[in-house]
Amino acid sequence: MTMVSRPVLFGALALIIVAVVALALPSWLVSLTTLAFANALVVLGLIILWRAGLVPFGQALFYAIGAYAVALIDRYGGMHDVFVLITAAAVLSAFAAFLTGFLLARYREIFFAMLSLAMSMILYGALVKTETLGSTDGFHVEAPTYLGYAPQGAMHLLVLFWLVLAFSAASALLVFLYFRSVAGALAVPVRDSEIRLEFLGVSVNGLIHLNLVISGTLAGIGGAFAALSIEHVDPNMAYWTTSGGFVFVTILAGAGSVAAAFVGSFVFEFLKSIAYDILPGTWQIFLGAVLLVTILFLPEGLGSLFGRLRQRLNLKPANVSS
Amino acid sequence: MSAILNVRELEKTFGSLIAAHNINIAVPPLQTVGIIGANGAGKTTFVNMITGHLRPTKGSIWFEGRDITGRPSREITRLGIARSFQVPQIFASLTVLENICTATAIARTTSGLIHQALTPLHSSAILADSDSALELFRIAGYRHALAATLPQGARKLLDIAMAIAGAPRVVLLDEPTSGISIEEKFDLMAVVIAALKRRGITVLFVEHDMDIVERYADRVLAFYDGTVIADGPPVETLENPRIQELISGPKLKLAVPNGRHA
Amino acid sequence: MLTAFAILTDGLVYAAYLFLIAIGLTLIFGVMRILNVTHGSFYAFGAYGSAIAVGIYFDRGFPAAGGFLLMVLVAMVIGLGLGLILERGLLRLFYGKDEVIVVLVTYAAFLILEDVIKLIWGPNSYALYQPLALAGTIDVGSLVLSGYDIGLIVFASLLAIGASFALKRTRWGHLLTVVIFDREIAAALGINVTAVYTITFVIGAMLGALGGAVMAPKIAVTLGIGVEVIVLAFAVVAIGGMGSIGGALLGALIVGECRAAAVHLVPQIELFVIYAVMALVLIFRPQGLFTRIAPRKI
Amino acid sequence: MRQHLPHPENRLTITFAAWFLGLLALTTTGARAEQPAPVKIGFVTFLTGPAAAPFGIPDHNAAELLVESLNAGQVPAPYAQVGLGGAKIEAKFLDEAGSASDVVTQFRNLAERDHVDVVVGYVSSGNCLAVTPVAEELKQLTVLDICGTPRVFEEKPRHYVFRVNPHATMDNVSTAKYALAKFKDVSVYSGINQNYAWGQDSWRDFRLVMKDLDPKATVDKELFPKLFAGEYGAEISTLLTSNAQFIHSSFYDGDLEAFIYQAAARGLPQRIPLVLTTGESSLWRLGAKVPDGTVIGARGPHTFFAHESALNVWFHKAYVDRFKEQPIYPAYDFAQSLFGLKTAWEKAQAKKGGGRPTTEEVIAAFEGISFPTPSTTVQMALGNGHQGISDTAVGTYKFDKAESRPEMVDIVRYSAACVNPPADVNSIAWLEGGMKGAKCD
Repeated sequence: MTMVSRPVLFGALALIIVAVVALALPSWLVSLTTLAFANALVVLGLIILWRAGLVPFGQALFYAIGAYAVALIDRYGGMHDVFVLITAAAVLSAFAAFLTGFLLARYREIFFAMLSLAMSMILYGALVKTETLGSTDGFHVEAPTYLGYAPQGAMHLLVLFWLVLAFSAASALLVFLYFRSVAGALAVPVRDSEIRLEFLGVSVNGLIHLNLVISGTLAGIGGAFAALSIEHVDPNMAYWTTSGGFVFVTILAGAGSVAAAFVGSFVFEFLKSIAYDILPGTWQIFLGAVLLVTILFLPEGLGSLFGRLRQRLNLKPANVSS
Repeated sequence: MSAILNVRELEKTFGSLIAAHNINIAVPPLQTVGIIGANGAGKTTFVNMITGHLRPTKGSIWFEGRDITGRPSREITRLGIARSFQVPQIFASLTVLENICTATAIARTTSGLIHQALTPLHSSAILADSDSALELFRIAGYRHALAATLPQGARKLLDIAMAIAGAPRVVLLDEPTSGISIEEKFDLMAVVIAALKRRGITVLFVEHDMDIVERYADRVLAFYDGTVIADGPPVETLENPRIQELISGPKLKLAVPNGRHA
Repeated sequence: MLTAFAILTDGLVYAAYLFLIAIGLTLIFGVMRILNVTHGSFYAFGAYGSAIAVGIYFDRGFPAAGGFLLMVLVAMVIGLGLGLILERGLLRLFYGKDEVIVVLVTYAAFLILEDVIKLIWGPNSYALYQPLALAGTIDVGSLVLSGYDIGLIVFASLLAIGASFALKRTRWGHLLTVVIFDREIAAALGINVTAVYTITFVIGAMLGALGGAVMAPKIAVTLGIGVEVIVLAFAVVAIGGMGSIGGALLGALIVGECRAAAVHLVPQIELFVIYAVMALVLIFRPQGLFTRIAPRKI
Repeated sequence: MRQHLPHPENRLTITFAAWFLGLLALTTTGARAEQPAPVKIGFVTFLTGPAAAPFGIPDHNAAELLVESLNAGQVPAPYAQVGLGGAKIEAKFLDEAGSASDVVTQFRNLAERDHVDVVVGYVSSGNCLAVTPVAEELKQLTVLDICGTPRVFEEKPRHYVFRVNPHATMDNVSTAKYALAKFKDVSVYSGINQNYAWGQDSWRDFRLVMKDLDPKATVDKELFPKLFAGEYGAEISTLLTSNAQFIHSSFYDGDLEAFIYQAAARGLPQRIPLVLTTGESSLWRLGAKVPDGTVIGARGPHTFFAHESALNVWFHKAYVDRFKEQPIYPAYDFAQSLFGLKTAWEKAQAKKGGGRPTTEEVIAAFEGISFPTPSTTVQMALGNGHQGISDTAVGTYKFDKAESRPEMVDIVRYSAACVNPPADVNSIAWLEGGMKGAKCD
């Protein structure tokens, strides 16, 4: 039992600290963190797939579905309550993941990656074609209400941040527990021997389908929050470079631990804004170099740092993908 | 007494190639059947058809009076037929304990994925079962070793231990001693057969080493060219000169190192 | 009738372009199992190199034929340089790592090279206009075909024939085929896989640069031309079958003709016709049109 | 392994060091009391990617040139005063490349981390639409630069956001009028535009105007190749089989040049003349490649179309001397944006009798003003005085072989009131409604 409760305890502690610290942070940092955590939800989903050896180059499909769901309901649906919007985004992206899952779950390795890429690019094409939605210009997303409460100015940033934080914590906990469930623990075995799993009575495609739906839903919620935090949506959210960015962060974070997704995503957004700031003309060199250095020195990603830290504090290592 | 496994006029063709032809076998419960035959005689094809990895072209397979012909392997596994593999199918990047725990946990959550998603992997019950399984197969010593680092013998044992985690009634072992040094073979088979008898499991095992077959099988099936050319008690079957010539001929070839066994 | 003919030829021209950008990618994937994102950089470097070198060459008024040879030469040199640096200096460190990790490594290298291009050649765009003019035109009814486009088709076909010949007939080709078929066996047969990798990557880089070099006269060589090429080439290779030259050719033809038909008949769908084709092919033949999956042996 | 690392490692450490030093410098300069304190302006434009060459670089060049000249007080009247109202301009450049979320994040950083007084920039309409609400939320004075979409001020009235440069509507109104006058009784025309918002909007506007002015004219081919496609073989054949009297295109730079090379090689523009709404930006590079007789627009009366003025002479000379190349319309657009801001700033300062004006005061002064620019005179007429309009001009291309330089003939000027919707009229509605209230002379 302690094995579960200790990391959870640490997580809860970190959560409270961050939530309080936010009050003192400048608002640019708050909104940067909001966006980072929104994206972290997508990364969390990618980690689930990655543990099973799957890397989609088209996860932006669900990200964009979540974002546009929020934007469209907010604009045309006449509903502005954040919980309605997020729920809608979650349901729609889950459904999309469920449908596409019937195809995707049959694929592995590069073929899985390419098929998901194709699917997201088709959505991209469709969005670019819909001039009524502003085509590539996209459109503005009005600030939502929170159960009737409509915060103003800097407060509205904070409230959104806290909400994202709450969702992140909840998702992190659930995924954490999922990793410790039988189905969750089967991810690594999938990579090692699908045959053995089939001959133990497990439907590997079914298992992957489940993981796809979970990660798709997370991506949808992430996209929803991203839309609310950027206050704008455009088809670029479905473009392959967006998916590439998420994979980038996933590698940076590593499949090592749930917390890694959030730290990794924050570090990435932060590094990016540094890069833009000091190397306006050549920030890509900076990002590329960071990625290379990470893969070289932290092949297991930032998550592995926690692992080492844990050993320092001689805690029992969480047995995610040992 | 009625057979637990019943195979009628089983046939498998790959295009023009006939891999199995007119195979009829009835296996009574708790029998230990040795399957012999040269490479390509159709042994593995036979095993693959029983366990649902291959769909027979003709004929039917009955398990405990139920027709299981052409059912998917995971369904057949759930019904109670397990198998092990020439190349052990274990989870290389997990420890031995995690391997067996996974198998046990799956066996305890048969009602499907959602059930598995809601059941924690580490429960004392699962740990207890897993430990007893490791004891039973004498690999408790490797408990925390990475499966990838195991010696071949231990891999074979772990593979079989995982296969029977779901308490099957029948298990098929595909060359359990392949790639094992002559010295170890007998100890390994001793452990395996003892364990399976203890769990009251009917065994069919594919084997090239005639001494092993003679020692552990109650009955021998000799495959040649996709058909069963002999079916009877070990001693007389193995001493039949025709069998000798058909089976043992290739046996010499086995002395030559062979890609599949390396 | 004229439209049908136009679709056919336009499709062929586009297919030639696609094949030129895909062949290097598929070769590297086939041999090294690396989905090489820097292929876009090879293309861009090739385009810049040829736009500048060949541009100067023509400005000096040297004989036309030499200019076209120079394009190939430039591609060779760039491919050799970039290929060696990347394979020896970077990829080598990541062999044996997860395929996806290696993709990410090439992605990182691509990001860096994007800015390196800017540092070397600046943000302005370059144009290599002479070859199109020199190649002249061919009139077919009201349709005027560019001689250069016809040249592209011929060039791509020759490349395809040459490549398949090299693979089937030459000793080197046989080595490659063995490595493609099974690396373990190749190593067991005493083939120096490391050398094979280096040489393959360099050849792949040369082919990528070649694509850029011969496209340079048609496009404005400017920042970001590599990005488009990557996904396009991926799609073609995925459709044809990863790692198969014939596949790349088939994929290029299918995509080329589909796109041409779309532009002429239903311009509305041009934007995603390629991905629709890709999705369909993957759905019905996951391994692509040209490769067959070996049945899993247990 | 080791020997390959110094490169990225050093870069990392260096960049981190640089960043912290930068921060340090930033805070100290903030603290140091200068007389008067400099006006911090964040300039955002494309420094990387395909949009850098056509927009980002001329934009950035103009900014560099004007900031220096203004700080040195070398700009001719009426902009002779140093910087903005005597306060030197402190420029900070940012890249516009990246996703909308990157752009918005960077905007927030400018406003709240770097505390700039004004943000000037943005080329992409999508980015303009994305940052505008944020600017309003952060009460950040922002002058949008090159982006063309009318939606910015038509979706909602804005308070903190201005756009000096006229929006894209007038480009297609003027080119359509010009095309109809040039090609007598037009009955069929075709269009090729990039498959994204800019191309789609341009084509929609152009067609609406054509419907108003020449109802009998029909569209033959309408093509939307992928943005930055580069290969236009199929499109060109399609157009070659078209019986159109002219071909409309809002292509720019890379795509335009690629299209011209491939089309010219196959004799398309020689057979069917092109109408290029933003063609001006590529003329200097394309030179003789563009066949004479091509109709050229410049998104305003810039470069070839600029009105004679001391300011224009100075700007053109200073730019050419410094960068050894011709200023194209994005450079002029930037000049307009900055001069608009300067005018408003100094008007506000004068109004309060000296001293640094507050954002609110600048906004009050900005709304509705009109001011001279190198090209023409801009009037902040639309969107409650937040959106500028100006006259514009269209011409026919002619390559002067003797001088071997592009030139423009048969230039026709259109007054601002003729090609822009009246205040508080949605531009699409205006076009659909037959351009009511247009005052053409």
